[in-house]
Amino acid sequence: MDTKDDMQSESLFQAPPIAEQERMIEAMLFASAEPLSLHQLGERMPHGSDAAEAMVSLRKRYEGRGVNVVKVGDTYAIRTAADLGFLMQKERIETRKLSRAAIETLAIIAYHQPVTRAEIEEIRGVSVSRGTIDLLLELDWIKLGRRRMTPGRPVTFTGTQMFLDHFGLESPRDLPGIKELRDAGLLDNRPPPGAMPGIVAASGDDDGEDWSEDDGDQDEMF
Amino acid sequence: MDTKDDMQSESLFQAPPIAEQERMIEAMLFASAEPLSLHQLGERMPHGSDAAEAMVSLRKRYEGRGVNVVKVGDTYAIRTAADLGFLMQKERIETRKLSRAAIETLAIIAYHQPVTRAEIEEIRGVSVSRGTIDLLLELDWIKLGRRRMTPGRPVTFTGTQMFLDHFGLESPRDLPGIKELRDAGLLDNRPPPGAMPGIVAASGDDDGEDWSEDDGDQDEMF
Amino acid sequence: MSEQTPPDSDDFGAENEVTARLKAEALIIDVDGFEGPLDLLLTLSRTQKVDLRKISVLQLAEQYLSFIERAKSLRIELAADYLVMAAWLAFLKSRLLLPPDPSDAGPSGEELAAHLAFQLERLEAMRRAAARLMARDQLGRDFFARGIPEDVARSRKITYSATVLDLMQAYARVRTRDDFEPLSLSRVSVFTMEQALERMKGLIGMALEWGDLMQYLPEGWTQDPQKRRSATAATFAASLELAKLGQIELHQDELYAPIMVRRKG
Repeated sequence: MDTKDDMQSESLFQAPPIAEQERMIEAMLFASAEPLSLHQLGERMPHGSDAAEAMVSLRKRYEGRGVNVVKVGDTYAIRTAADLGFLMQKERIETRKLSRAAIETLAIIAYHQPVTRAEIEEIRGVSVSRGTIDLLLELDWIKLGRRRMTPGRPVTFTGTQMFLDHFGLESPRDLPGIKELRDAGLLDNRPPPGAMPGIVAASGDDDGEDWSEDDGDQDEMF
Repeated sequence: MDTKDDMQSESLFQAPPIAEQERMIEAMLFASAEPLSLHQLGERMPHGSDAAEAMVSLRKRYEGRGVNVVKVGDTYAIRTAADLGFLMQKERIETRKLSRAAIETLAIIAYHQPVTRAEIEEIRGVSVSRGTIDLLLELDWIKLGRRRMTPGRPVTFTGTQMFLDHFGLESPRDLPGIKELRDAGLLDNRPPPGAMPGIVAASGDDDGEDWSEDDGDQDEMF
Repeated sequence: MSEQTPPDSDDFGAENEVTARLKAEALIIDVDGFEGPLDLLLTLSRTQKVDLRKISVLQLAEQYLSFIERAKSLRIELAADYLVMAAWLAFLKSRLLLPPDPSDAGPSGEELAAHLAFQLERLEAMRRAAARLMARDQLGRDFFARGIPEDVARSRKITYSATVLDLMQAYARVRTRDDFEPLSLSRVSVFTMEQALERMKGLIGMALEWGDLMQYLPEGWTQDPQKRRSATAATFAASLELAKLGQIELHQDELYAPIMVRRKG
């Protein structure tokens, strides 16, 4: 391993030409099945390299080709062009068909993230069945977010990078129709006026009840 | 789907442009789990396509790039350019699953930190091997905490920042409680006997004691 | 979902009634197909064929209530939340129809109706969003990752991986194990009959006069309810045993009166 001094002195005169850097990130992206961040790429390149700059020209190079460089969150990956999917019958991974509840729960988490279980239930009007969250966690499409600082301090759920990668999204902002939904106020967390007992799914409100001592205060919801 | 006749008559005048064919073999070579022969490629392409011709231009396109199209016997594959092999050096990472003992020990430390070895053993009901603790220390997922001010002044273990990073958690408090685990279907839905005060995802400050209250309390059965 | 009674012609009317009933039953039988009352309300609201923002909540409430009525008359089991919703909609309906009571501080009927309309619109919007999401090109179905990822190097580094799910499952496993520990009763608060017999044999020699059996409870076993119960049962059983052996006499004035003991002979 280099010492810090070595790295610094080296970087003063030794960065490879940008075309060469582009080749490097090309090789690394091709080799990896997982998306890689600029940081991860840069770490493996000679000192003084600029992965970001090389990425710009690489992405341009693959525009319109059979494979493209796609951005996933703040990472990059090479993926086949979607219009050529028909050639890949053999590679197709048969995925378990998701239940309607799982699909809706996933969509609600994606569009409303971070969102608590009680909020999901409020939106769907039914309790989230056992195993639905489990399945989405297992698929690595959702993960735990921060706890909500409200009574009961419920855990929240957010989408993952795997989710973005799977659906070919650069960021959650690119979810279809999200801007219209937000503008229409449909992503607001609008509390019900007074009591609406029938609509809030009865379970779930007491999320986290047993793990924290600072609640016992779910009455606020009623 | 077209019938055979349709395809054939179509093929008389409808082969895609060669640039399009090149895109196709590019995508197939990229996505395939094994090298492909011209015959295999041609079979998947629209009739009238000429995989051999498309291959010539694709190989030319990748000359001098970070990855090349190489011939292996009579099949083709995309491979990292030989001079960039050094980039792949760090890549060879063998991922192993943690043993059951290690993951359970880690889980107990995460949920009950700070916690002593004797307490871990009491919760797991079996002794914790030295190697397990060492591995977790080596991975930098746990560290030594304060000594417990009880006879023998045993050391305690707590989770680390690396641990939070690896599991994508903002804080140990974001771990779900027993009730949430149950709701997610991770626990049998049977209610536990009595309260389970030990579930508090502890916090780092000195409340490591709270778990010990949840036993020896079966008197309520009378 | 038309409520009109058929025209008067007998034959025709009867036939029409049958089709109408079959239609209603078809919807009702499908009650399992709905994901709760909100889903049912959304389905009903579609029959109004208007923008959800312009929906008549009053009309919707009536549709829902008549749906529930029909389900009841057909003796179809409805989950509790359907009935809770029915009660709530009946309440909402009365709020919408009656002039507001100035002394009532709660939300107005209009506010409640507006929120219900919002919920329906939001659910509908999330359904559409879910459909659009699933219609997107998906990894492994429409576009693909590298089929042969290359991990070439010689240097081997072992990393251990575990997911948060592994962690949670491990913890759940440990805790569940706790739950199903074999049952063992704590002996601390159990006074055995052998102990009671021993104790009474020692004391009975002095019992020339009738005395309350409860006096024979051991010290320290009379305060704690669990302990007292155990000691009472054991002492009573011991007294029966001693009576059988002819060593003592037992006597009780009436039901629930103190049990009196004295030495025999």
